[in-house]
Amino acid sequence: MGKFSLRDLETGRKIVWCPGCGNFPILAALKRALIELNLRREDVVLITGIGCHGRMSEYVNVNTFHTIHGRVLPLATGIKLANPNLVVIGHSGDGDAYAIGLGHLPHAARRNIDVKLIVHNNMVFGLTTGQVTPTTPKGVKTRSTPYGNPENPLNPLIIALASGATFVARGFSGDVMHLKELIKEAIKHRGFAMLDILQPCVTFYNTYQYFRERIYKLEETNHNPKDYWEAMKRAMEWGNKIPIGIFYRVEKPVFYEEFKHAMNPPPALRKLSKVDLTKLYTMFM
Amino acid sequence: MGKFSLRDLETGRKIVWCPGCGNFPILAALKRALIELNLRREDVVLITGIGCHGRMSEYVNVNTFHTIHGRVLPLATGIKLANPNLVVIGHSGDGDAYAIGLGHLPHAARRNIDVKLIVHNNMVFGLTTGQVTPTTPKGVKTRSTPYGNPENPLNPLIIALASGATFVARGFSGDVMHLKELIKEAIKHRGFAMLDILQPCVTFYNTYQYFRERIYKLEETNHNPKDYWEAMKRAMEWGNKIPIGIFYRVEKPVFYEEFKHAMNPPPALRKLSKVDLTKLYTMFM
Amino acid sequence: MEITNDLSLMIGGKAGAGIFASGIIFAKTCMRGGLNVFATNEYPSIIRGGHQWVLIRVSDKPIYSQIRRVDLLIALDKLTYEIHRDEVSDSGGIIVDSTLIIGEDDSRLYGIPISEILKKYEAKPVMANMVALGAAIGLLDYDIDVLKGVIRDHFKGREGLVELNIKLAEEGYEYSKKHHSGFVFRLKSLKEGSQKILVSGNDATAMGALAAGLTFYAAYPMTPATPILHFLSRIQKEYGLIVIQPENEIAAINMVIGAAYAGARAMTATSGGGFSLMVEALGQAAMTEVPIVVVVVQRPGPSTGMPTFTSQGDLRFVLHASQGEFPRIVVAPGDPLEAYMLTADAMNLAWKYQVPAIVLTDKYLAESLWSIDFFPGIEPIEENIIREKYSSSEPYARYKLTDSGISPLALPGTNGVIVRVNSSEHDEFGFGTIDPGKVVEMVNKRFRKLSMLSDEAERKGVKAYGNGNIVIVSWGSTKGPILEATKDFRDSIRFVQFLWLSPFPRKGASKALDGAEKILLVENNKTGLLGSLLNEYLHINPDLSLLKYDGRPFYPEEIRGWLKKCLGE
Amino acid sequence: MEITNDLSLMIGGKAGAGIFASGIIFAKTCMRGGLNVFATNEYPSIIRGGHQWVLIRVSDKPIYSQIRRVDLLIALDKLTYEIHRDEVSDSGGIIVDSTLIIGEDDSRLYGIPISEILKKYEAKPVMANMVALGAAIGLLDYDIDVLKGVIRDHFKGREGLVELNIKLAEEGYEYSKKHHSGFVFRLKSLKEGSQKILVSGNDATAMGALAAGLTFYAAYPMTPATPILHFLSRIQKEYGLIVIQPENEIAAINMVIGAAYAGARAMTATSGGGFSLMVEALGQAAMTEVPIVVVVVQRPGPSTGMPTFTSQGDLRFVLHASQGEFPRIVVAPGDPLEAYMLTADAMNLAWKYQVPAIVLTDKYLAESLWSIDFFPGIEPIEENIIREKYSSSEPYARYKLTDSGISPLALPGTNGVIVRVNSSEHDEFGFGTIDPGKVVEMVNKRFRKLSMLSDEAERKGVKAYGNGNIVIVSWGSTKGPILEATKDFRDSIRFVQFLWLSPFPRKGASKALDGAEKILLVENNKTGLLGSLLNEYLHINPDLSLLKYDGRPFYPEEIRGWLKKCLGE
Ligand SMILES: Cc1ncc(C[n+]2csc(CCOP(=O)(O)OP(=O)(O)O)c2C)c(N)n1
Ligand SMILES: Cc1ncc(C[n+]2csc(CCOP(=O)(O)OP(=O)(O)O)c2C)c(N)n1
Ligand code: SF4
Ligand code: SF4
Ligand SMILES: [Mg+2]
Ligand SMILES: [Mg+2]
Repeated sequence: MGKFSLRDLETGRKIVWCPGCGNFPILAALKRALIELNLRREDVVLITGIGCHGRMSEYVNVNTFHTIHGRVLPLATGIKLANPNLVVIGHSGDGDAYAIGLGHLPHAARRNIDVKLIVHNNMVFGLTTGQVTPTTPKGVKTRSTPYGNPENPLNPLIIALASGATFVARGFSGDVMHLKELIKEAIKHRGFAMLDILQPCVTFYNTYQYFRERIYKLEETNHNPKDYWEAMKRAMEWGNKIPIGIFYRVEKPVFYEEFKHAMNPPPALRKLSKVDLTKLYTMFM
Repeated sequence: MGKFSLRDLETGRKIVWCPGCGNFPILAALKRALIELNLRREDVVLITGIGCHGRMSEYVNVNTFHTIHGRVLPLATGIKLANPNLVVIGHSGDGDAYAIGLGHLPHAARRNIDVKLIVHNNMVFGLTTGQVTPTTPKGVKTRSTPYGNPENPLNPLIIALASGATFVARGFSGDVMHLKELIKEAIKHRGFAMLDILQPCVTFYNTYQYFRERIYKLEETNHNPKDYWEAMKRAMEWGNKIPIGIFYRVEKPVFYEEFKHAMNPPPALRKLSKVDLTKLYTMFM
Repeated sequence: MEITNDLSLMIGGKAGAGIFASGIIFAKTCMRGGLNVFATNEYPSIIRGGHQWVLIRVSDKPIYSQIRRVDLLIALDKLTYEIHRDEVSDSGGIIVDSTLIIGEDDSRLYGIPISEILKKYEAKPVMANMVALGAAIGLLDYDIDVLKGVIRDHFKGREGLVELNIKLAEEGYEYSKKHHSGFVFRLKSLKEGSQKILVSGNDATAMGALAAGLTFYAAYPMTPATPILHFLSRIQKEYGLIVIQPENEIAAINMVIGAAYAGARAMTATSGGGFSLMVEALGQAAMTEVPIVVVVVQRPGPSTGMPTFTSQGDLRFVLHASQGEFPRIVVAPGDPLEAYMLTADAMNLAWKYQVPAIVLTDKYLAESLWSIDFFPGIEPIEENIIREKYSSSEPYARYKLTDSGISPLALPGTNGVIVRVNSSEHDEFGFGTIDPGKVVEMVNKRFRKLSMLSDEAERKGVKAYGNGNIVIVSWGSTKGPILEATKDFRDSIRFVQFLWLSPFPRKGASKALDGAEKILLVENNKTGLLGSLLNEYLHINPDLSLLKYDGRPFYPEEIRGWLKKCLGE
Repeated sequence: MEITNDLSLMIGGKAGAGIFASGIIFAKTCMRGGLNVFATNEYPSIIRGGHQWVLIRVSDKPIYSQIRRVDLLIALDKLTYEIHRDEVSDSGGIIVDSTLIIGEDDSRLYGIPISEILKKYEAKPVMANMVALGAAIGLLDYDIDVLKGVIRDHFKGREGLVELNIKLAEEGYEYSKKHHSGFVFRLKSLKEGSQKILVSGNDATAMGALAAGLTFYAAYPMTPATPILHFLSRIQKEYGLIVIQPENEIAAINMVIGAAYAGARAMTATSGGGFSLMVEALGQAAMTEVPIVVVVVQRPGPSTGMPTFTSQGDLRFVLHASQGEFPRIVVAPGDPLEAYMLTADAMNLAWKYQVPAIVLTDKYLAESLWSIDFFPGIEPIEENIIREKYSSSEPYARYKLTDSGISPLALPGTNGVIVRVNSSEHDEFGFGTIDPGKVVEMVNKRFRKLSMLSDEAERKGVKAYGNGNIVIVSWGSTKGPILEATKDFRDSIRFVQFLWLSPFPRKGASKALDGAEKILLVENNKTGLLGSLLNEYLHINPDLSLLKYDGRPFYPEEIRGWLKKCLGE
C-alpha cells in the first residue's frame, strides 16, 4: 500500500448521513488532507466516538477504532504512547467530546499528547435524534428541552485554551477547502491539536444559514496565533461575527518525549522476549 | 437547634489529619464562617469527596454527605435542585475535583447552580499517600512520578473562568481569617462559587513556606473582580507573586430559577399524594 | 371468504418517511374502533434513509405480540417491497405507489397513485404515508372518519397540516374504494369496546414512576431509554417535575442520589453502556441507603453493540453490579401494565426499604405499543420517613439499628435533626468506622432488609399461566410472544414468568414449577441467564433452551415450532 | 523451656512511626537467616497517628499465614500495649519504651530506655523502631549482624541514616542482652536455607505481568492496588515501561485498550470503585477483541467501604460486569507464587484468545509478605499476531471467522493491512452490521473461544490439598489460613482451591470434590459467592459456611475452631 489516492481511501460503504448533513464536507476535507499530506495509509489511525460523527470510521480506509461514547482522547493517548510512529486522529462530537467526554479534554491538552481532536460540533445530539448538548445555545428547543435549553453553553475553544492546548482552531462545514487546510495544519502540528468544526445538522439543528452570515476568517485579519490573549479574545467572539481559522498555535515539548526510556523501540513495536527479573530481587532480599 | 455556636458545630470526633496539616485552618475557617453567617444548622449540607479533605464531614455537625470520589458536584446539584432552601457546600480535593471529577466542573459552572465548591488543593493525592495530581507542578517527584511529574499542571481558576463560573476565588491555609471571609463571600454569592484553597500537605508536599513567600491579596491591589479579563490575567499569575482573594464575581440567573414550575414547593418538600394520570391519556388515545 | 378483525399490517420505508407516526395513527384508528392492537418496530441507528418498519397486529380477541404473517404491507419505497414481499401471505395485499413499482407481476399489489395525489396537493413526499393509510382503510373497508379523527388529534395545533393530511387520506381512501375491492381482510368497529390507551413499555415505566410520586428525573440520552426523557420533559410543567439532562450518566445518577437524599422521589433511565457508568454510584446508593430507581432498557451488547435492537443480555450484570454485597430490587416487567405496576412498586419499595431498585426492560418492550385499559390507580406510599419535625429526645441516628434493618429516614432541613450519610462504612450516626463489631452490625442491618424484601418477591415475583406440566420459563418481554404462541395450549403448556429477579423468589418459583415434567427455557440472549439463576437457586437445569441473540424479539411461530420439536411432534 | 524458630511477632504503633518498614526489616532479617517468614498488616485509612500493626510469623517449617498468638509484641506506643496485650501469650514478651509504660504489673514487659537512647543520639522519634528492633533481636538471641546488613541495604544511598540506625539498633540489642535474659522464644539462623525474596501479592502480580511482556501500565491510585503503581513507576526506566497515572480509571482502562490495540502488552489495576468505572470499557475490550489485563484488588464494599481492609465481595461483580455476554478470563491467586503465575498466564492468554482478563486479588494477599523462592522463569508467549508484514493476498479481516473463534491479530502500522476495530457489532472486517445472520456469526465466533479457554480453566483452575472426605472449598487469599489451619489434618480434610473462576472449571471441580462427604465453604464475604457458583455450576450447596465480613482476614484458629464444631467434636 503506502501512499494513497482518493480511491484507496474509499471503503465502499454506503454513506447514511442525512442528505445535506454537515458531516459530508468534513469527510471530504479529511480525505483530501490525508492525501495531500502524503502519509502512509497504514500509519494513520482514525478514532471515532459514538454519534453521527462516529461513522467517519466506516468511510475512510485507514486503521480505525470506533470506540465507546466519550473516550476518544484516552484511547488516542494510549495508542500514541504505545507507538508514536502512528498518526492519531480522533473524531468526536459535541456530545462525545464536551458532554460525556469533557473530563478528558483538559488533561489531553495539558499533556500536549500529539493527537488531533476533530470535533463535529453540530450543537445537538444527532444520532439519538436531537437532544440538547453543552454547546446548544440557551433557549433552543430540543427533544429533551421542549421549553428551551435552560443552560448556558460552553465555549470549547476557551476550555482548550484554558487547559494549555498548543493548537486551537475552528472550521466550518460550509467551507470545505478551508477545512481541509485546517485539518492539514492540525495534523502537521507537533502536539495536541483541537479543531472544533461548526457542523450543521440539517435534521435537528440546521445552522448553515446562521453561520454563513456570520463567519469570517482569522487569517484575513491581523490575528497573531502566537498570542494567547488575542486567541482568548477571538475565541470569545460569538455574535454577529464568528471567527474561523487557527486561533492559537505554539510549539511545546510533546508528551511521549517524557518517556524516552521506553521508546527504543516503543512498546508496541518491541519484540517480546524473556524478561530478566533477577535484577529486581535485591530490592526484595 | 436553629442558629448555632462553635460548640454546636463540634461532632466530638477525633481529628486524624497529620499535625500541621493545611486542612485544620480550612476547618476552622468554615466553622467560623457558618457561625458568622447565622444560618440554621439544619439548612446546611456539607458534601465531601474522598481524600484527606473528605474528613471535613466528620468534624462539622451539620448535614453531611460523604460521597464517592469525584462526584461532589452532581450530588450537590441534585440536592440543591430538589430543595433550594438548603445551603449546599461541597468540599473536594485537587484529585477529587480536578482529576477524576473534572468532567463535572465546567458544567456546574455554566449552569450557575447555586452550590459552593471549596477545593482543598494540596497538589497531591494525600489519602492515597502521595501521588501526582493535575495541579502538581511539572518535575515534582511523587510516589507515582519518582522521576518527576511529566505533565504540565492545570490552572483550575482559568478552567472555572473559562466555564462561566460567576464567583472564582483562591485562599491559602496559611491565612485563616482571610479564608473565613472568602468562604463567607462564597456562601453569600448567589450562584456557583469556586474557592480553590492552597492547602499545604505537610506530609507529602509541604508548600507553606513556598506560598508564604509569594502570596499577596487581590483586595490590596486595584483589582476589579467584575472584569473578566483582569480576572483571567490575575489567575495566570503564578511565579514570584501569587494572588489570593476574589478574582471574579458577577451576578447571573441561577439554575433552579429555570425550574419555577417545579418549585412550589420544591420536589423534596412536596407532599406525596395520588397523582392524576388521566390528563395524560388523551396523548395516548 | 372474508377475515374480519384479525389483521397483521406492516408499514415499511425509509427512516424519516414517517413510518412510526403512520404506525401510531393506524394503531389508534383501530383502537378507537374498539379493537385490540399491538405494534412493534425495527429500525437501524440511522437518522434518515435507513430501512425501517412497523408491524401492527389488530384483532377483536386479546393479542400478545406480532406474528410473522403479514396480511397487508404498506410499502412506502421499493426496498420495502423487495425485502418484505415474501412475508405477505398469498391472500394478503401490498399497497404501493403505482408509479414506483411497475411491471411486477404480483397479484397482491394494490397500486395507489400516491405521487400524483401528492403533486395535486403540492404535498411533501413525507406525506405519502397519509395517502397510503387512507388507502389501507379503504381496502380494509374500515371507517375513514375514525382515521380522520386520529389525524386531527395527531396534528392538533397545526391546523394547516390537519386539513392537508385529512385530504390526502381521503384521496387514498377513495381511490382504493373505487379501484380495489374484494380484499379478504376486513376491519369493523366494535361498539362495546372500552376506552383504551396505546402505550409503549417506556410510556408505562414513566407513568408508573409518576404514579409513585416521581418529581425528579435526570438522564443522559441513550437508545432505547431516551423516549422516557422526551416524555417526561414534555410533561414537566403539568406535573411540576424537574427534568434534567446532565453531562453524562455518572452525573445523572449522582444527581438522582442527591435529590433523593434531599427528599425527592427520583429516577434515571439508561441502557447497558450508561448503566456501566452508574455502577459505582449504585453502590453508593446502597451504602448510604438513599432510595433510587434506575431503569435499564436493554439492547444487544457487548459494548455499543446494536443500539436500536433488543436483548435480554444484562440480567446478571444488573444483579451483581458494583463492588461489595448489598440487597437490591430488580424487577422485569413483560408488558406495559407490568411496567407501570412494577416501576411504581420499585419506587415505593425503594423508599420503604431504602435500597436501590432497578427496573429491567428491553427495546422490544420499551418501544412496542399495546392498546390497554387505563392504568389502575396507584399511590405513592411513604413509610419510615421523618419530614418537618423530629420528636424524639435521642439524637437522630440515620442508620439506627432496627429489627427490620430499616432505619427512620429524616430529610435534611428537618428541625432538630442532622442527617449524616456516608459512602464509607459507618456507625449508626453515619460517622466512619472500621470497628469490626460495628462493621458486622451494619452489614447485617442492611442484609436484614432481605427478609421482608424476599417476602415481597415471593408474593409478586412469579406468575404462572396455564396448568400443563410442560413448563416454559422466561422473564421480561418474551412474555408476549410466549403467550401468543401458547394461547391455544393452556392445558398442556404452562408458562412461568419471573417478574422479580432480586431478591430471587425461590419459593414462589418452586411452587410455580411444581409438577413440571419438562422445563423449557426461552430467553433473548446467548447463554440463558435466567437459566443460570434456576441452576443457582433451584438446582434446576432447563431441559431445553430456545435462545435468540440476533437483536430481534421472538416471533410466536418460532416458539411454536420449537415447542413442537421439543415435544417430539 | 526454649522455643526456637517458631515465633509470632507483632510491631504496633502510630501511623507514620515506621511500623511497616520495621516489619519488613525484621522479616528480611529472619529470611536472610534461612527462616520462613509471613507478615501481614492492619491500618486505618489515616496518614499519621492512626493505630496500625504488622504481624510477623517466623519458622523453620513452612508457614501459610499469621496466627492469633503473639509471642513478642513491640509496642511503640501505649495504645498498642493496651489494645494488644491480651493477645500476647503468658510466656511471651512485650518490648516497650521503659519511660512510656510505667507501673504496669505485667511480667511480660521488657522495658528498653528507647527515648533516652534516641536523645543520646539526637535521633528523631520515628527511629524508636530501630532501637526496638535491636532489642528484639537481643531478646530472641538472634544475630545482630544480619539485622545490620538489612538496615544497611534498607537505607542504601543515605549513608548518614545507615550509621545512625545501626547504632540505634545496636544500643537496643545491647541493652536487652544486658538486662533481659531467659526469654523463651529464640531465633537461630539456618545455614542451608536457599536464597529467598520477601514479596507481597502486589509485587508478585506486577512481576508476573513483567515476565509476560508488560510494557504499558496506566492506573489511577486506589488502595490497596496503589503499590503496583508505585513499584512499576520506580522500575520504569530499567524495564523501558510506560507508566502513567491518568485523570481517572475510565481514562486508565481506555489508555490500556489503546496501547494494546497499537500492540503493547498493557495492564491496569484498581479496586472495586475504580473497577466500577472501568466496566463500560471492559465490554469494549471484549467487543473489539483487544487483549487487556485488569487487576482488581478487593477491599470491603459496598461503595467506599473500608479502603484499607480486606474482602472477597467482588467475585460475582467481576464475573458479570458490563452489558451483554462475552467470554472473559477471571483468575484468583491465593499466594504470591500463584499471583505471579496467574498474572503472567492472564497476560499471555488474554493475547492468545483476545479477551479481557481479570486478576482478582484482595488487600490481604496484595499487602501481606511472604518469603519465597525466586519466581520460575516465564516467557511472553505470542500467537496469532501479525507484526511487520502481512503476506496473504486476501484483504486483512480483523474478525475473520475461524474454527477456534480466534482471528489473526495484526497491529496498525503493519505493511499491507488496515486494522479496523469496532465497539458496535461488526462484520469480519470490522464494519458495523445489524444483519441478523452476521450478528449471530459474530456472537458465536466470540463464544467459540470458550471451548479452548475452558480447557485452560479445567487444566489449571482447581487445586486440591490432602485426601480427606471432609472438603473445605475456597478461593483466593483464604488459602493461607486454610492451609495453616488444616496442615496437620491432611488425611481427614481436603482443601479444594479455585484458581480460575471464569470460565468455571466445572469438570475439574467435580473431580476435586469427588467423594466428598461434607462440603464446607470458607469465604471472606457475607453471602458466599463461590458458594453461589457451586450451586450454579454443580448443584452443590455447601453443607456449612464460614463467612467473615468484618474486613479482616481469617485466622487459622477461627477455621480450626469452626471445623471442630462442624465435625461435631
Ligand atoms: C455511555 C453512553 N451513553 C449514551 C450513549 C447514547 N448516545 C449515542 S450517540 C449520543 C450523542 C452523540 O452526540 P454527539 O457526540 O454530539 O454526536 P452527533 O450524533 O451529534 O454527531 C449518545 C448520547 C452511548 N452510546 N453511550
Ligand atoms: C473511584 C475511585 N478511585 C480511586 C479512589 C482512591 N482514592 C481515594 S482518595 C484519592 C485521592 C484523593 O486526592 P485529593 O482529592 O487530592 O484529596 P486529598 O487526600 O489530597 O485531600 C484516591 C485516588 C477512590 N476512592 N475511588
Ligand atoms: S442527524 Fe444531523 S448530524 Fe446526524 S446525519 Fe442527520 S444531519 Fe447529520
Ligand atoms: S497527608 Fe497531607 S493532606 Fe492528608 S492529613 Fe496529612 S498533611 Fe493533611
Ligand atoms: Mg453533536
Ligand atoms: Mg489533594
